[in-house]
Amino acid sequence: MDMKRDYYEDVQLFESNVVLFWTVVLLVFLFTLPLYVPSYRFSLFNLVLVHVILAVGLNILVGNTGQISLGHAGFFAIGAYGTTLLMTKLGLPFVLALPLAAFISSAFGFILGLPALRLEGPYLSIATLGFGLTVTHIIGHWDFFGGRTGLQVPPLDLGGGFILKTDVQKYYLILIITIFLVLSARNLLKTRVGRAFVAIRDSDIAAEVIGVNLLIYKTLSFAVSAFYAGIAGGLFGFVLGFFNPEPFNLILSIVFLVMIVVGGLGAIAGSIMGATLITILQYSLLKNIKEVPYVGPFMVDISSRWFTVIGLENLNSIVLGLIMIAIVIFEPLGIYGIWLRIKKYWRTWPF
Amino acid sequence: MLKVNNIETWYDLIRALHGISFEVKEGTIVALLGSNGAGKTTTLKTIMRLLYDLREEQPEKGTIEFMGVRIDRKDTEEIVRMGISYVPEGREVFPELTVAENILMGAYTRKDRKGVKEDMERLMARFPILAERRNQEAGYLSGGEQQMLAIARALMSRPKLLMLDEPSLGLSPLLTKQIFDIIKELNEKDGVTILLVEQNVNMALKYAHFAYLMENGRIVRADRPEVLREDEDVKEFYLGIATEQSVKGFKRYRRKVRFR
Amino acid sequence: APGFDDKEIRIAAWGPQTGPAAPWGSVARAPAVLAAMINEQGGIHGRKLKHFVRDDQYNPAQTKVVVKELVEKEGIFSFVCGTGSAGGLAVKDYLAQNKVIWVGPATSVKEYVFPVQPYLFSVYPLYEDEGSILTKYVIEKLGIKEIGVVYQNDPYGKNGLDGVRQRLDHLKMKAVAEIPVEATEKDLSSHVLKLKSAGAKAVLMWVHPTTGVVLVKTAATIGYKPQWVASNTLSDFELMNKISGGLWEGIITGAFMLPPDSDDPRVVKYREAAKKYAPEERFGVFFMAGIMFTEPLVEALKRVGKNLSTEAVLKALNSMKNFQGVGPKLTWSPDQHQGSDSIQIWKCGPGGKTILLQDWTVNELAHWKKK
Amino acid sequence: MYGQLIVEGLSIGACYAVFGIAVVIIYKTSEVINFAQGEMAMISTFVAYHILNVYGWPFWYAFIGALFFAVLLGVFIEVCFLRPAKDPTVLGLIVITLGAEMLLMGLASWKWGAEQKDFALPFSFHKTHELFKGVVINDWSIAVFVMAAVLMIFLYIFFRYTKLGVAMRATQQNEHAARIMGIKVERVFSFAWGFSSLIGALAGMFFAARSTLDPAYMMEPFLRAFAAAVLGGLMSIPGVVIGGGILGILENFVGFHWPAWKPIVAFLVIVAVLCIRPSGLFARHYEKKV
Amino acid sequence: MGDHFRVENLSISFGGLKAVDGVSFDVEPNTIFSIIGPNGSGKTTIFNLICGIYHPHSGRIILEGRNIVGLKPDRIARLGIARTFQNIELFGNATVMDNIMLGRHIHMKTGVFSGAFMWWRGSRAAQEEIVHREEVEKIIDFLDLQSVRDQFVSSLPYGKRKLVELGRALALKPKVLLLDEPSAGMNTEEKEDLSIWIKDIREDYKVTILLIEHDMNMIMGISDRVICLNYGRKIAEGLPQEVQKHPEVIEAYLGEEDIFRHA
Ligand SMILES: Nc1ncnc2c1ncn2[C@@H]1O[C@H](COP(=O)(O)OP(=O)(O)OP(=O)(O)O)[C@@H](O)[C@H]1O
Ligand SMILES: Nc1ncnc2c1ncn2[C@@H]1O[C@H](COP(=O)(O)OP(=O)(O)OP(=O)(O)O)[C@@H](O)[C@H]1O
Ligand SMILES: [Mg+2]
Ligand SMILES: [Mg+2]
Repeated sequence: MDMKRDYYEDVQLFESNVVLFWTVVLLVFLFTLPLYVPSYRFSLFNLVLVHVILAVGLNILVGNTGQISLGHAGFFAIGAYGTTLLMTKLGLPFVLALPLAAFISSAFGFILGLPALRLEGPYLSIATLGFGLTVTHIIGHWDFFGGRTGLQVPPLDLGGGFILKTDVQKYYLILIITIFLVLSARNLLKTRVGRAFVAIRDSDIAAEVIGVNLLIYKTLSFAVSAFYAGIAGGLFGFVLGFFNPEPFNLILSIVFLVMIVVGGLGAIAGSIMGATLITILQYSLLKNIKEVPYVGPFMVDISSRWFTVIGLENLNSIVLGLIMIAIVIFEPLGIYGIWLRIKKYWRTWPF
Repeated sequence: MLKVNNIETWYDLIRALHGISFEVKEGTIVALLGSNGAGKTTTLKTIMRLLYDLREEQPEKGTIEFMGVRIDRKDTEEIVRMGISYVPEGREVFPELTVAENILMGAYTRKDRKGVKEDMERLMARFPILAERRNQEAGYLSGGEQQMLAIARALMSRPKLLMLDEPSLGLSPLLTKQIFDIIKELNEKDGVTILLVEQNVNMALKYAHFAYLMENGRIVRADRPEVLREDEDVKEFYLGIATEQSVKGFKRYRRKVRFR
Repeated sequence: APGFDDKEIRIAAWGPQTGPAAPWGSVARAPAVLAAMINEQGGIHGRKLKHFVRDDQYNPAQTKVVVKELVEKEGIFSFVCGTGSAGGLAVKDYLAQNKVIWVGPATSVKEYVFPVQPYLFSVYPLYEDEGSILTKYVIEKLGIKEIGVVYQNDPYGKNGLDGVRQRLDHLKMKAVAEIPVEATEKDLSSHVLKLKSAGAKAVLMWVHPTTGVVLVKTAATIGYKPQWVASNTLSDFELMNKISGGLWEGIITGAFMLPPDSDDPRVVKYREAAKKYAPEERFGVFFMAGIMFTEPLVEALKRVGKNLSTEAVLKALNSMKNFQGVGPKLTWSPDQHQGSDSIQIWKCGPGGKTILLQDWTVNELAHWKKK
Repeated sequence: MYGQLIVEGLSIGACYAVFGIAVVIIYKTSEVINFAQGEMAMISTFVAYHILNVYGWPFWYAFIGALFFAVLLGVFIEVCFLRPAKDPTVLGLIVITLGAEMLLMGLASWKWGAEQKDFALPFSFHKTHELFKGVVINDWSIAVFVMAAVLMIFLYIFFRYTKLGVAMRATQQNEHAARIMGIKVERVFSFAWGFSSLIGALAGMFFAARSTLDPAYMMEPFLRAFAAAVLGGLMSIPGVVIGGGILGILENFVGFHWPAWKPIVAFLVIVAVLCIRPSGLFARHYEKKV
Repeated sequence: MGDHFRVENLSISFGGLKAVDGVSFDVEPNTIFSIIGPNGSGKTTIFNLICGIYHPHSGRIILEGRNIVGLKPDRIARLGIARTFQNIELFGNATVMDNIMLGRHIHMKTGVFSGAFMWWRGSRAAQEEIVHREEVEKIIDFLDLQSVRDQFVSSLPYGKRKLVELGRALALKPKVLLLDEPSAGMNTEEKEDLSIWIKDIREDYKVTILLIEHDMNMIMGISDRVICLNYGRKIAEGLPQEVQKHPEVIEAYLGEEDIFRHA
């Protein structure tokens, strides 16, 4: 009985050499991506990465702490506007403006966390939804924020006149930030704070009785999640170059929620997969199907017979809706669940 | 009346029941005993087909017959309508319905309004504490009160077969006795057949006509209570009459060593 | 890719084809009809026009993705139309960097033309000018002094409001009510009651068509009957009259092209073509606007001749003087890319027929031309 | 003016309330907020439009046809999309309704195009009756009031005193236990979805008559109705109706004095109310006992 | 009166119902103090009052000379009171290990930043994790939970879950441990094991135990003092044997027949 276990095993970054190997492979692939993919794809990839950051943060709140949020577009907007305005109005450098904006966003997260102390389910969703709407509404009514016209984003200056211009250059910056934030989230969830979040989700009474302060941890969860959304928003501004309040609408908040549910609640890998899949599908699934040889004319024919040809683009939302439904129906844990199954299958293969 | 034939049940990749067969004869009280995690609850749930949403084909193998009809592929609702009533583990009352509404839900399958009313009054008389709390949300009842409510609710459907999962759980000694008396009375007066899962083996063996012992998802003994009561193993592990004190003592010693 | 070769010239438009903003989408599809017409006649100096439409759901993030893909994968010579101001502002610098021309954005955004963007040529009259001209008409021709304004809370609405104010300031008057509205609002009783209680006898609207319909319907329920005056966005009388249940009759709007139901041969030609190449499309104001925004590009391509290049087309566009298709007279110069300064005034007649109240009018108060 | 504001506020509020009731019925049986509710109503209204304009049948045929379609649609969505979900979480179910929303919205836009359509009811808003001096009420509002009142009374009694009504509540609280009671849970769900879709379609047609009909026209009313339902307390039918009324009046008053704040005032007030009463105005807050 | 742990004149009512009505008792350090009483007599409610889930309408609860009434549950936990629940309140979607680790929450310090920066073995968070995991592993060993260490608690059978809950409460290293029907759902053998464990816990952890039970064998076997409640009021107090013979207790709680032959 004196065989001493090494408990660091439980929490270390790479559980085994296999994991380490595949992680390195993945990283090498991500960093060499511009070699294989044409550069115009990178505005989409940048969006994917931004959404990954946000989804990881949102999953901490929704998946791990069990608090629903329909207002994350609001934090996203605070991040975007905060970063841009801190740079243009106060002349702060990017490296300061981005984290500062994220902290502002997380302060708002803290405030929103306060009513969340007593609310749950749909009541909480309406409160957060109201928050999201209010943020964009105020931004849209205040000329300081560029009103409805929007804001021009300044050049992405990393300091010392090192300016990132192209999408590929921005991709590297965002990729590094994403990797850092994803691993931080994973660390956080493995330690005390992360466990306290899970405790609140599963039974808040029991959590309190073992000494978890609900006030602190619920608001903290909102704040952490809003911090991620803030960083994501700040980067989103640079991906776009120009933005107005319009994109930060309720639909976006809902799409974020869809990403993590479809990806897998409470799983970091799930958020990554969900954000990637949903973003890519949203932007490219069955788009311009009319121009595809063979399939296009066939669909046009069907459309003109039973539907309308001008509405053919809606196939995107129809099929995306069906995919969402199918994933949730067949795997309650989302894509992450499917992934686990594949892994399990391969482990026992060929038996 | 109820015939369970070699059933197997799986939780995802874990097999919880390894081919269980037993029979409940009409008009008897049958006890299903066994230690923690033996699979008693799983057996009852399989009979009620409550594990359906885990896996469609549940039980995976084997058959279950009730009054000569196969029910292992029938829906829970239909099984209930055929006359099986079930008191689940952990009460499972409707927390935000009042006590009265909870009891009424027990009679959901019944059509005779007058009979339902009478039965309800009879039960209320039996459990005066429920009568007192009539219009309170059931979720606010104490643990034992909820247990009473769950039993009362199950009785409302006037079942042919009543399956109870640890009915004495959390009840005071006095009430435990009363519950067993009620079970006995139901069995003798109303001719209700009873399948009983119990940890309180003393009590169960006192009231049952026949008992099955389960271990790790298998049935290991089946006999009349009188016989089981005299069995050495049963005595030691289930009735708590340790024959070899030293074994226990050793166990305790070992644990203490490890703990320090 | 330069966006053209010996056989074809590739043009493209983005616009919402799906989602809540999809009603605006027909503008982006219309150039295909013009392209088909031209191609049938053998193209422009032997080159056919190829038109791409991309759905961006009115979301600048999507606009950026689809525009980059078009430019870098398909190779686009020039964009036309292009709906949605945020999307346009997000890509205009990118287009300029890649030397892609953009003619006739389907919105009037001041940032597009002030200061001059070398690759961007605007057709759309400024909402400000429209506001000023309409207000003048209401005060001088209709003799109404109590004017209320309902404006959408965005650049479109606010520029319209500025135009009204410009005219009223000039006349030393004041609007009796100025009410902002969000495009998504569906219940406008309080807005209408406020107009009524302010005593507005004419109400000018820079709003979404649906908002306009709800306003008019709501006013009818409480028996409030001002003279409604609206921006050109609400001048699709066939549609508006139908969806307002006939209440649109008598409403006055601004407009910047010939009515789609006109007998003018230029319009008839397009209407016939639309029937042939896009039978499903309703030939309404938005659809025809899409054609109109493309006309000047086609004209410039024709003027350049066989030796096509971006520089040549830019030169042709920059030297365009008083060109008139179905829209207003267009004049561009290297330091002025706001092409039009005039609008017409229409009135909705019985059954959604268009009545021309006032032909092309210039806003004499416009200060942008003086600069 | 204020009299008229109140009448207008109440009538739009009643319309929100009717739609909110549709939301609540599904919530009461399955704890799911149905985000497809608006689109279900939208597509049902489009069916009525289609019957009227393409087949040219009289209004009442179209009306009944649309309601019938709505019931089928509700049941269809429940049976095909929600029921097969294995071991679902509430959020999972919500995502399914979101998927259904996108599906329906896409289908409607594909079939009927994105352009606005007209849809009229026989209850015209042109026809007005004077209540007091200077305060008028129109037929549309009267019809909405009647509809809201009838639904409220009927459903209040239904959920409180009928066996099926109590069974629906029981199903929400504990689906497994409900099965054990012999409640046909599947049927309860189908019933709830069908019924809710029917009520939603009713409200949808009234909304369409007030504004215009297009594939996106129910998004905003859905949000308001959801808000009204939460304000009233989601579990309480009279609460929803009163919540709708409060919301309508509040929005109209704020809209009259500070139009710029109208779109969000409802949400701000609701957050304030929820801070004090975490389960809305009229529902009792159940705190789990340990 | 001792100042270790004491309850004075505690009362609470729900609506018209007096769930706890003027109950007082005094617990000596390092003893096992049992509370019995018919169903609905207010036992669990007393626990809820002690750990701050409900606030009493009157009365005081003294822990080491300090009145803890009005404090929030997490404060009370930090002062050294841990409990288990009658209906099991575990964190179902976490492993046994994590559940018990959560019991160490108040003894750990890792915050958001140090947690997020757990990049290598020497980092503060990792060091703390290692130390506390060792503690937890001892408890897992003690309660014989090795075999289910990494399982999710939602898939454990009832009896095992009760043990995990006990382990979680132990991990707090409390001064006072409240156990609400810990033996419910266990068979006789397991109950005996549990009795031994509870005694061990008292000795090894030097903890005061308040125990609610319906199993008279267990009560008689391990408690130092017993009180009996009925309708929220204390009807008897004393040594186990005394209470067992108390006529009111017999009438309200035990019933006439002697079914505790093995006591
Ligand atoms: N949801 C589940 N997922 C996975 N395994 C489960 C699940 N429920 C039960 N099991 C496993 O199935 C086996 C039988 O459990 P069951 O609950 O039937 O036991 P039991 O005899 O009723 O025990 P108890 O007396 O504690 O109630 C146990 O080993 C348990 O771990
Ligand atoms: N939050 C509450 N609201 C209303 N009534 C309550 C509440 N909590 C407890 N009660 C009532 O107070 C009484 C005492 O409940 P308590 O849970 O303390 O009983 P108990 O002694 O633990 O019983 P058991 O042995 O059955 O667990 C019960 O009648 C219960 O209905
Ligand atoms: Mg069991
Ligand atoms: Mg209790």
